[in-house]
Parts: sequence; structure tokens; C-alpha cells
Amino acid sequence: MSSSVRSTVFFIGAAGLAVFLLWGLAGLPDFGNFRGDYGLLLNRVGVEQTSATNIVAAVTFDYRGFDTMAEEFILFAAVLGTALLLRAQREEEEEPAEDMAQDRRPPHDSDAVRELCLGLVAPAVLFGLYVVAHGHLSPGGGFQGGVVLATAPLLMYLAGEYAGLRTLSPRTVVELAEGTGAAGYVGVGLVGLAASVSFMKNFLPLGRPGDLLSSGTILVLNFAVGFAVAAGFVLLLTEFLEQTLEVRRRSRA
Amino acid sequence: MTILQAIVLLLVAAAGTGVVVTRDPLNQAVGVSFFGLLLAILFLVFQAPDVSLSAIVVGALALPLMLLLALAKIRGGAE
Amino acid sequence: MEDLAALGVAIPLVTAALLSGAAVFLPRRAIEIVSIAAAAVTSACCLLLLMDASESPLVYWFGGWVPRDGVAVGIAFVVDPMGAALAAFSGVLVTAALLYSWRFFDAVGALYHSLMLVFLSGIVGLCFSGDLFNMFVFLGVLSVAAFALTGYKIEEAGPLQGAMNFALTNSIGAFLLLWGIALLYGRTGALNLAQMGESLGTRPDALVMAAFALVVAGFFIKAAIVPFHFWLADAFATAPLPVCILLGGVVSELGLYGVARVYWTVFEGPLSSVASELRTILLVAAATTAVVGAVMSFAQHHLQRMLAFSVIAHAGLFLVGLATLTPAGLSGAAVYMLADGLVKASLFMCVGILQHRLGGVDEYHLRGRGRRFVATAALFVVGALALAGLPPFGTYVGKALIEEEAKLLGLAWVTPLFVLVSALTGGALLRAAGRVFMGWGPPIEHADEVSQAEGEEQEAETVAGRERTPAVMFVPALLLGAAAFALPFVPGLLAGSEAAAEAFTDRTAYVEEVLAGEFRRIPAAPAHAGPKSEELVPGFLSVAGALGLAAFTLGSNRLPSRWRRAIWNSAGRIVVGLRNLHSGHPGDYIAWLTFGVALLGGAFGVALR
Amino acid sequence: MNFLPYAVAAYLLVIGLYGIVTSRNLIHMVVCLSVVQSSTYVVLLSIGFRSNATAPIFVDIPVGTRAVDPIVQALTSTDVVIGVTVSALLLALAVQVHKRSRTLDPNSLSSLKG
Repeated sequence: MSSSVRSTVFFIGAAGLAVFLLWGLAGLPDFGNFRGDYGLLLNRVGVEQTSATNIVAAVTFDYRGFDTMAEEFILFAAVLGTALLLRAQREEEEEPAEDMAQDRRPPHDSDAVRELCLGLVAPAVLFGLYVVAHGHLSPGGGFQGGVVLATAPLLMYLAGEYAGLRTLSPRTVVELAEGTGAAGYVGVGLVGLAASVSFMKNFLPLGRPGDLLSSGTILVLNFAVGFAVAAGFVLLLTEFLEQTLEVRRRSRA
Repeated sequence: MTILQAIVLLLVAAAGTGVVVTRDPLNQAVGVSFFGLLLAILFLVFQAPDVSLSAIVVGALALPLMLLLALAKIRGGAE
Repeated sequence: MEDLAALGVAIPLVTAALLSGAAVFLPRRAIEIVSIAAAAVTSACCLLLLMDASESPLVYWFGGWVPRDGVAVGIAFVVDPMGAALAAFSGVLVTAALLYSWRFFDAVGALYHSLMLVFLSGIVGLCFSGDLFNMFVFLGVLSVAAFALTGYKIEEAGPLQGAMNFALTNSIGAFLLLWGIALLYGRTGALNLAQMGESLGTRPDALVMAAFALVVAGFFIKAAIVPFHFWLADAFATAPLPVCILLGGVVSELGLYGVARVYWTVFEGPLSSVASELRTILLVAAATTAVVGAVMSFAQHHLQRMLAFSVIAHAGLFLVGLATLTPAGLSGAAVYMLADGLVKASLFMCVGILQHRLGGVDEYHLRGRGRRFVATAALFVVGALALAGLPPFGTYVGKALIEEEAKLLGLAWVTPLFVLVSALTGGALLRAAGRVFMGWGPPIEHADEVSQAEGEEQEAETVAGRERTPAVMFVPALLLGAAAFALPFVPGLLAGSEAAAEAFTDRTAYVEEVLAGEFRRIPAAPAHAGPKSEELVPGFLSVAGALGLAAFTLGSNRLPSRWRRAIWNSAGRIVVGLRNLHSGHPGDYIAWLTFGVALLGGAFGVALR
Repeated sequence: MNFLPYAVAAYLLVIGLYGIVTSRNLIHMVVCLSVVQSSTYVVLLSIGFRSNATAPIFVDIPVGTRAVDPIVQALTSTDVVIGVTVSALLLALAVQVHKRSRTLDPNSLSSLKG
């Protein structure tokens, strides 16, 4: 279709879509006046039932923890898929990084930036772990903390510590971590099935609301997710980085 | 609905428009991280700090980073 | 027993995760054996659940979170015979596809196998889920795996663009579904299907209609209903064949399953007052899809793309069954889906054998080059006839059941539609068989250039020109074809399907089971004698039409040139116009998608008045 | 005024689709897709919002305090993760499309006609 026909079809469609969306949205309760039974109930009983003070975490990792398991595997499938799509091909193995321009220098080598990046690695790891570990108490959790954790190896790369990146995240180990994190989530579910009444059952002692060691499997699952997400994002980013790294290694050698 | 919410909502709408009409992907990567940041602020004023954190790490960090890396790969291939 | 429902999802996922983690330590054979075993065990779980659910549905609350004061606080799996059958069928197809790909390509680590298992778990989750957001998540699981698998052949441009179009359109489909979920949540404060249905009441209004349009559009994109169908032809025509076996057999079926599930659990209450308008809208969509798919299928010469369009055409026919909005129509559609899925998988496998042996799948390109493949040729021709609905294949029975129900509803045009569409899709394949295996028909000059110019790269994922057909390729194809033949003779299948459809459409019973934990036994339906004998007439008419169309095109060079020109000026023009719409341009597809959503919304809006 | 959040959500959906339809670059398309997706975040959180309520986190405040809906927040978090993973996959596809076809302009990609 020519672009004018395409636009015409789209504009008719978009006008219709907008009209019927607004028509439907008008049937919603007024903004700010929502009274959903589901949410009201969990806000009332959530802390008591799960010992998590962050009800969103209780929903994500317990009441609807099964959704989150599936979500972990969406991430997992995307990581596998990206690895599949960006895999090196036969002809490229013979002629590595053939499409990399020579003038593409790896990021800056200035000492100040280097120091800064290296200096940020430890805080990033600590902060990431903190966010993961407090998911059941305060905002944050496995996913957000996991992404923060994944920035640590990237900072190493920015600092020019290519060797550091390799030692910190050798491919097979990261793959293993990704697999273990994802399998770990299902594993917790299966233990719930074996030890108790049903899959994804929160079978650990709940502890006292507000304590760091509380909320049973919610805490464990936060760590499983944090693990899988951190490894997953490291893999995703290195997939995109791979050939750049290759060039860099060669220029150093 | 508070004035603050209304202002942030309008800013989000404007930033979304900006991202869409920016045709150059490199500039778009900058726009996306700005858009992600505004979304995070919006979620904060909607009392959703968890989602807000997610929006920051994804919208302002992970997505722009992946965009830049993908663009770097493509530019490298084009030369 | 109920725990099997959780295991059906957990087993493939755990295996996939462990396989990918341990891929470097495992030899290729071990990866293959483990993944095939996992798929087989999952299918066995689903089959056991099917047997159990045939007596009474199972409800499984994850985390032990049973409803509290009528409010569902957790996620439920509700296993009924219809969902379990679809899950088991998908499991069998995944197992077959994994077996078939034993020799098909040089797999990269465990990526391919892990993704196939993730795909399977997504299907099982979608089939069992009793929670709308959970369905959305599992739809995401299977979609993401499918996007990646479609783009497997990264050395060719076609598969990458196919996967791109697939991923773009289907992601938008998922967002539309999520919009629908948001509207429903805003109205009902629930995500559980039964609870949503309970609190929607019985009066339709704007919000219910808009939510229904969005949810249906989301699932229609998966089901490839016109005008949401463009992606499917691109994706299925370019994906590796073992992946096509799977996609062709289950993806559009899952989309329609989603529509049916959501309609009968959530929307039936408010929408039963506008049921007849709704039926009309769905039938129009169904008939358009069937005709467009069939004509486009006939216009192809790339075998994989031809099959892809026949997937679209038949999705339209399934939708006719569903659009009757009666248990009998649904039951017919289920039987038809099952048989058609088996036949399609078998046909995709035959095309894969041609690819494996000859290094290409273009009808013109392969003219006469398949003469030596007697067994494959026989299987392909039988498959083509079965696709056209040759009695007593399961495809015939399914179609006949839908036609009977349509007649009862006074829809006389359904039978001719079925005959036309079956004849076109079957005829296209028979024509191709005549050309490839017999060398019939006029030679197309510069066939290679024609194929090349259209960008259909002939690079094989296997090394071309292998000397033998591996047994792991031929035997699954044969078994699936035989299963499609034997299907109607399975004792109790038709009665069971009828009973399953009755249970599927019984909203009151569903709500009692899920929210109150009160189970009823599914009454055994009286033995079903199969379709009446007068249905044999359209059955044989379809087959005769397919044979006639194939013979007509293969012999068209013997027609007087005046006739040929007349045909070209009438039918040819329309076909060319239609083909030009399938431009491969993602912008076009999204424009049509937007238009389609607006059309659906508009039609539902009119129905409300 | 109270309709504004819903209107903004609908607007983001439509403008994102507009961007995809008129896009001349696959990577630009992927970014527009993320705008379409952000419309779902906005609509979900707008629905679950309750005026004069706190976040559903009961650390310093007693249970029973008026709080916004926690469910939509959990759904949105899931949705955000799905969004970024799909974007990663699409970007990988775009990179490979470029490698094979030397262009990202959908008008110049023509492997899939008819």
C-alpha cells in the first residue's frame, strides 16, 4: 500500500478506536473512587496473612506468585531468543567482527571516569542486594534490584576493565545463574507442593511483619527473581555488546 | 485529582508525543529515558512506588541502554 | 490428581531452565532426549487430566489461596475436558515436532529445545488458567518463545522480517487484551473469570462492549482473523518447518480458545441479550477470513506460504463453528480443530521432507523433481484430500457437525462456504502435488528467477540434496496423518466432545465449581452417531471441487487463449489486488489492525443499540 | 478533569500506533511500541488510584489506612517486565534484519510480498 492509503486506513481506524475507547472508559468509576473487592480485601488481610508489609510484594510473590513465575520465563525466553538471534554465524567465526568499524573505540579510557566507574561497582552491588532483600518490606524487590545488580558488570566494562567483566561474568556461569534462578522459582513452588498443600504455597515460617527475615517464601522468591533478572540482563546486554568486546580484546592484544 | 497529577499526566502525554515524532533513533533513545523518568514520577504521584522503581530501571536505564547498543551495532555494520 | 495441573506447567519450565543452564556440559543427544522426554511427560499429564476432567472438572488454587467471602484472592487453574484436550493435543504436537527436528538442523546449544519447552508450558498454562490476567501472562510466554523460534534462520532475510511482523502485531494484540482486562477490572474489581462473570450482571453497556471488543481483538490477532491475519502468513511461511508444525497446529486454535473461554465465562451474562447480533458479527468475520485465506492459499506457489494461508482459511471455518454460540457448534469446531491440526502437522512435515531432500519448497522450482518420493507423495496427496474434508477423515466429521448446526440456525450459506473454502485449499495442495511429484502442468519458464525475484530464498536449513528421508521425519508425519483418519472412530470421541462443549458453555456450573467448590459430574452424553449421511454430499463435493480445481489449473494451458484471458481479467485481477494487500510492510499491518479493532468496536456498538 | 488520566492513556495508545504506522525505521518502531505499552501502565494505575490514599505499604502506617489498589500495581510491574523483554527481542531482530538487508526502512524491505 502506498503511504497515503496506509495513513487513510489508519486514521479512520484510529478515530474509531479513540471513540470507542473513550466510550468504554466513561463507564469506569470516577478517577480516585475505585473500590475493587480484591484490592480492598488484600489491603486488609495481606499483612496478617503473609507478614509482608509491602502488599504489592505479597501480591506479586504470594497471592499471584504464579503470574510472576510465568513472567520470569518470559524474561528467560527473551534472553534465550536474543542469544539465538544474535548468535555468531559460521562465516563470522572465520572472520570475527567483520562488521565492526575500526574507528570504533571502546568507551573512554580517561582515569577519572575509570575510577568513578570502578568506584561505583561496589555500591551498585550493595544497593542491588539491598533492594532485593527488602522487597517484602518496602518498594523494590527482585526485579528492580536485579536490574541494578546487572549494572555492576556493565560499570566494569565502562571502566575499561574488560578482564574484570570476563572474570565477573563468564558466559557459562551467567547462563548457569540465569537457569538456576528461573528453575529456583519453580523449585520453590514444587517444594511447596511436596511439603504442603499446593504449588507455590508459602510453606516457610512467616516471622513478624517488618522484620528482614519474614514473609516466608516471598523473601526467597525475591532472591530467585533477583538472581535470574540480574543474570538475564547481563546476558541481554552482553549479547548486544559481544562483538564490540571482541574488537577490544583484539586491539589490546 | 490533584493539580500535580494533572501536570505530570500532561507532561507524560507530551513526552510520549515527543518520542513518537522524533524520527532519529539516537535522539529517540534520549527521549525514551526522559519519557521513562516522567512515567516513574507519574507512578509516584499515583502512589505506586514499586512500579515507579521498575519504570526507572527499565525506562530510564535498561531500555535506552539496549537501544544505544543496538544502534552502535547497526552503525558499526553500516560503515 | 489436581497437582498434575501445576506439574503440566512446571515440568517443561524446569527442564527448559536446567537444560539451558547445563547446555555446555551436555552432549547434543542428551539435550534432545531430555527435552523429548519432558514434552512426552507433559502430554501424559495433560492426558491424565483430560480423563479425570471428563468426569468432573478440577479446580486448583495456587498457593492454597482459596476464595474468601466469594472473592478470589489467588490464581486458579480450572481444568475442564475442552482445555485439557487442547493442552494434550499441543503436547503431542510438541513431542512430534521435537522428534522430527532430531535431524533437521544444527541446533545451537539447548536454545531451540528450551524455547520449545517454554512454548509448551505457555500453551498448557493458557488452556488451564481460570484467571484473565494469568491467561495474558501465559499468552506472553508462548508468544515470546514463538517470536524467537520464528526468526531462527538468521542467515535469511525472510524469517527475520516474518518474526518482526509476528512480534509487532502480536505484542499490540497483547496490549489490547490488557486494555480489556483493565476495563473489566475497573468494573468488577476481579481477575478471576468466574468472579468477573458474576459481577458483570446481565445488562450490556458501553464498558462491557468496549472490553469485549478489546479482548476479542487481542485473541483474534493470535487467531489470525481478517484483518488481523497478515502476520501469520509471513511468520509461518518463513519459520523453520519443525516450528511451523507446531505453530500451524495450535496458535490460531489457542486464539479462538481464548475467545470462547472468555465469552462463556465472563461475557455470556451481559451479552446473551445481544447474542444474535453478536453471532452475525462473528460470522461475517469468519466468512471473510475463510474466503480471503482460501483464495490467497490457492494463489501461492511457495508450499509453506500456501499452507500458512490455509491455516488462516481454516481458522475462519473454526470461527464459524464457534460463532454459532451453541454447544453443538463448539463441539464441531473442536473436532475439526483437532483433526485439521493433525493433518496440517503431517503436511508441514511432508513439506519439510521435500526441503530436506531437494533443498527448496517452491512448487515451480520443484516441478517433477519429486517423482522418486512415492511414499511422501502418497502421504501428501492423502493429506491434501483430508484437508479438503474427504469422508471419513476427522476433518470431514468436524465440518459436517458445524454445517448441521448452522442449518438448524437457518444459516444455509454455511455449507456452500465450507465446500468452496475446502475445495480451494485442498485444490491448491493437489495442484502442487501434481506439479512436484508428477511433473504435470505447463513448465513455468525461469522458475528459479520467479522464486528469486519474489525473495523466497531457497537456502535450506539443512544441507540440500540428502539421499534418504530419515525415519524420524517420515514416521511422525505418517502417524499424525493416520491419527487424523482414525479420529472419528475413537469410541466416545464425538459424545465426549459434545459433553465437553456442554460443560464448557455452562456458566452457572463453572461459577459454582470455582467460587463455591461445588462440583457436578459432567453427564455422559448419549452416544453420537456422527454426522447424518446427507452430509456426505458436501463432503464429496469439496473433494471433487479440489480435484477439479487442481486439474483445471494444471491443464489451463490447453484452454483457448480467449478463455484464459477472460479468467485473468476477472479472477486474476482480484487475486492480484488481494496479494498486493499482503505487502509484508509492518506499517500496513498495524494500520489494518487499528482499522479492524475500530470495526469490531463499532459493530459491537451498533449491536448494543 | 477526572477523565484526564483515562484520556491520556487512550491518547498514548493511539499516538504510539500512529508512530508505528508512519515509521521509516524498525528501531523507531520498537520504541513506539513501548509507548503503546506505556498506555497500559497508565490506564491500570489510573483505575486503581484512590484519592487521599497512601501506597499499599504498611510499614509506618497501620493496616486499615486508606490505601490505593495493590493489584493493579502488581499487574503493572509484571507488564513492565514483559515490555522490556519483548523490546530486547525486537531490537535483536532489528539488528539482524539490518545485517541481512542493509536497511531498517520497512519500505525497502520486501522479502514477504504476496
